[in-house]
Amino acid sequence: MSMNYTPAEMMTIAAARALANNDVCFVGIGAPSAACNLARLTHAPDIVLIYESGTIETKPNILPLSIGDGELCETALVTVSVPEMFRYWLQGGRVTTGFLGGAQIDKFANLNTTVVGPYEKPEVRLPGGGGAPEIATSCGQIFITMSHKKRAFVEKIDFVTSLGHGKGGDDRAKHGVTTAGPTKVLTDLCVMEPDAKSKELTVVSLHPGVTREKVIESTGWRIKFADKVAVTPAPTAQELKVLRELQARTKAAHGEAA
Amino acid sequence: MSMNYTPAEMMTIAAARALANNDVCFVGIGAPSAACNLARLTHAPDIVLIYESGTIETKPNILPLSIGDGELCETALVTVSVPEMFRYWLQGGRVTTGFLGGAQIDKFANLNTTVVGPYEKPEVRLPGGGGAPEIATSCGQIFITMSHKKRAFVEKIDFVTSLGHGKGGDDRAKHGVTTAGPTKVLTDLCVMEPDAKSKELTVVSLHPGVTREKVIESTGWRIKFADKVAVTPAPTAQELKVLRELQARTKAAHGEAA
Amino acid sequence: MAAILSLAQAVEDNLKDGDIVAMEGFTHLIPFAAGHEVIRQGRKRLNLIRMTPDLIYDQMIGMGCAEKVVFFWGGNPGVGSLPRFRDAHENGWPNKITIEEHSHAAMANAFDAGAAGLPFAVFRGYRGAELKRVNPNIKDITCPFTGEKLAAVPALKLDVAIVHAQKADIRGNVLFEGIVGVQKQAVLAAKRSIVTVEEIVDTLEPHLPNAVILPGWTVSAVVHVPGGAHPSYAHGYYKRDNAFYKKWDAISRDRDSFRVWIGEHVLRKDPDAFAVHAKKAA
Amino acid sequence: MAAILSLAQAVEDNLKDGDIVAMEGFTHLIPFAAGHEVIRQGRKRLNLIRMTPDLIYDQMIGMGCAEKVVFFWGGNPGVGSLPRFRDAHENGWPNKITIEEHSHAAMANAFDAGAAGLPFAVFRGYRGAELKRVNPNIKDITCPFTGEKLAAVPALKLDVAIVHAQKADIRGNVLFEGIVGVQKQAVLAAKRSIVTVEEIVDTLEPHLPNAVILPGWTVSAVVHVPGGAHPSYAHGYYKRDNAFYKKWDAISRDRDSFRVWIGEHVLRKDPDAFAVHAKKAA
Repeated sequence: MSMNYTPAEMMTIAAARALANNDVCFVGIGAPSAACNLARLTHAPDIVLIYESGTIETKPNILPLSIGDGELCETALVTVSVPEMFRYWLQGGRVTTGFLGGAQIDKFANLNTTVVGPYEKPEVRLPGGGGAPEIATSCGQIFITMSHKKRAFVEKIDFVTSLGHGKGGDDRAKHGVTTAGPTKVLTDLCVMEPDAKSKELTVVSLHPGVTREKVIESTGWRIKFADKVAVTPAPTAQELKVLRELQARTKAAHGEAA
Repeated sequence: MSMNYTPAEMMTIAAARALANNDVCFVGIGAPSAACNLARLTHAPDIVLIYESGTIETKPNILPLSIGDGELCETALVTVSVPEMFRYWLQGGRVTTGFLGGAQIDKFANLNTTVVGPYEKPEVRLPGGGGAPEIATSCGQIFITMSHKKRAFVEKIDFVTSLGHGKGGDDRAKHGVTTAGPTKVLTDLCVMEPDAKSKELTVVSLHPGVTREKVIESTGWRIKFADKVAVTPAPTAQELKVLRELQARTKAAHGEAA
Repeated sequence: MAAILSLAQAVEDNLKDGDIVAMEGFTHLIPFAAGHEVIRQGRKRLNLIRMTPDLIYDQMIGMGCAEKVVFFWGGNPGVGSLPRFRDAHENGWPNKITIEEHSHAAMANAFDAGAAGLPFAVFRGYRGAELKRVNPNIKDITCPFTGEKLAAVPALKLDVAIVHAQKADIRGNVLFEGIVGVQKQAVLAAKRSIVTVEEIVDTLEPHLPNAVILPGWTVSAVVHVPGGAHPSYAHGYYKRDNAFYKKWDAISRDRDSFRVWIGEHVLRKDPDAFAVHAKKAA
Repeated sequence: MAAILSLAQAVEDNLKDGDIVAMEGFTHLIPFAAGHEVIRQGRKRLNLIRMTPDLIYDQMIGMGCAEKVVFFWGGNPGVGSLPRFRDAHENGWPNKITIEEHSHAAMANAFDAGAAGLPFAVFRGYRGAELKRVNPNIKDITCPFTGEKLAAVPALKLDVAIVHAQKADIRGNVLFEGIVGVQKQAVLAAKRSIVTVEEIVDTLEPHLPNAVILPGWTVSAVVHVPGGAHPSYAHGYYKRDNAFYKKWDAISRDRDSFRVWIGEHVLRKDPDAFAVHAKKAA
């Protein structure tokens, strides 16, 4: 069994494992797309993947570069208009799990993908929220995948693009939101889950070879650890093989178009 | 030129003539359907006919028995869902002319297709408003076709299913309605139009052979006549031929299914 | 993923006495076979939603399945009235029913809002119309940007939707074609759903990306009932039986003749009886 | 009925300085040829609406066509940012632009409400999200039946919609296939519209009753521009030029290289230049 894998691969594989065969996923581009398709190609063959482009139950053979790639439509059961996607499918409550990421996250899993600095005079203008504000509140639960860096895991995010657990405790519900919100944050170092009561993100599993110190120094707040912290099982040979083949096919296909 | 025609044929032909080649019509079953298709088969080949079933730009070869007949879909440019029909097409303001009729009409062309008698304890329970409440206010203008009978043309209707000119004058606009409303009432005796100021229905044309007295005795209010009352041109041989062929085809097709 | 069941099983598993149920189909694809099964199983106190009650609800109302009917047009298209609906509403036979009456636009918007998971629908409707006076489920709402006053109705939230479609595949994905009405919206607005179909195929071919398709995981049960929309029709399969619609008037006008007809054509039959209508036009 | 025109004529007839315009297409069917024509005709002060500004608006903004941009995600998908959009917004080059920022759901609903002739859209959105604080076009609205508080945004009301589609027939009826985004809604929300197409055919065959079709009388002008969506793609015709999307980053990052590219590929070209992209994949 090969133990040569990158932290990014570990993150994607950990995210894939968190998905079940009967999940209906709202998928973003990048790591979430890789994780969802890896799940589909391994333990969750019936998982339903929906992209914001209106492509429902899509089974791409390569990872899309954008959420509107042709591959998504060609392999989908059906493609609906974007208003229908948001009205009947996301808002209609048909998605069990949504994926999000961002430039900044705080200890209650609120996310920022809008600006670094003040909104009117940003230091860095990011692309914007995309579908996140409503994905964050309409999906049954949210998984967040992000590279674990101190400048991303911050005490206070500059802009709340999408609601996580708000100010913690029952603050999410105070916004009239009834869905579970972020239940897992999967990084390249560890897996975090919100504390049952305070909703503060807590490390529940460290990826193989990652120390507590590494997580602490990569996090901008005083990160908490669960009473029992597990070690994430290392990627299996099969997981790595399927993921790498998927990425190789993707690279070849996107290169071809050049 | 044949002068043998029925009052109902005259009504249908008068209604067909009132339509223009660039009209977009929202069509009900019965006389309106015959009039619209007669127009399409004579002077208005490009007229666009839309039925409430979501069938857009339909060109039925026979008249439908219901607004959801297969013929309408088979000959339509496209068929949309019923919510889309009402939201994007009718409410979207894309219909120039809507057709309505009813069990009762008053002098301001308000219509009743709901109940005769009080709503809670009706003397006669009619099928109901159908699409009329919104057709009446969303189409650019409304043509009404009804058989001219004293019990239908009444001083006061029992229930306002759909708004015509309300209480007259600018009452229609007071309901927040900006469309023209009923601009023509075409019966088997005459053509009426609302007075420019009072909006009271006024006879502008009598069908050949119909006397003022006949119209007066067939109307439940003191009907007014325009300063100059025209005589409706009699049906041409061509109009009658096309209408009768259409109705013969319809009869044969609906009999066939028996 | 939808379960592929017998009609009796599908109705037994998914429809309870007192449920809010829509059995939709716009002239086209009306799920008559399912309506007959509901009668055979003797469901009571149903809150029946349909744009136009049509013969299917006339039959169910006459057999005492209904407590309430929500509708916008209660006639027999091109023929006349619905005698059993009127007898129940006006004379309480076989039981009293209440009605909630809307416009076509209102119900279309209410189905749409139900599918969209919204609590209410907004539309430019009912202006100057008297239904607003007699139906408390029609309210005003003001645009927060322009101040324009619009109409609001509650979204339709169904316990069960029952519809008929042309095809399903073995995973329960359902294809609708032709006049599609509010069938998709009804299923998406419902907690549970039954779809009867003309055919069950391995896969829905050819692949049409924008067809009207419901994924199997949005449907509770799929049932193979060829001819199951008769006397309504199935685009691409068989035509509407207009003659039966005309004949219904005489059958339904009289309580006894109605009961005799139901005895013969519903109570002593099963869903296979519909196959003859599919075959007739094939 | 739509007029079948040259692209230059269609843009000249339908797009004025200062117009509110949406040039839509969701990754797929982005009307690049039309965007280049707008640049050649030197339109100014446009209020540019697009879900994702993409390269098409980056090019137009860089050439000074824009006064305002309404969007929900302003990046180059899978690549990075839109340098000209950022330079205009942050540094006022070549002119200052203002932005109005929404979520994807908000814009989808706003297009839908525009097509439906409503003044505003209602959705369950922006809960706990900070855009509400900085965008005055996001308000609360309360359900009159349940008391639930929802979000409202103004409907999009466009002067002009410009989209690309696969096919039109000689009467100007337009067929969209694949990822259809909000193209139909944009045209229906606009006073005037231009549709560039890969092909003009006699009739849209085969007859698919529920296809995504806009009747010719809802469209102002249809223009035959094969390849007109390049570097975006046309389902059934040619693929997305992902390599060009990646290359754009370097072209656009620098004001001079951007202007050189526009001079060579836009100002000194005409719509026929797009045909090569259609041919390449045929």
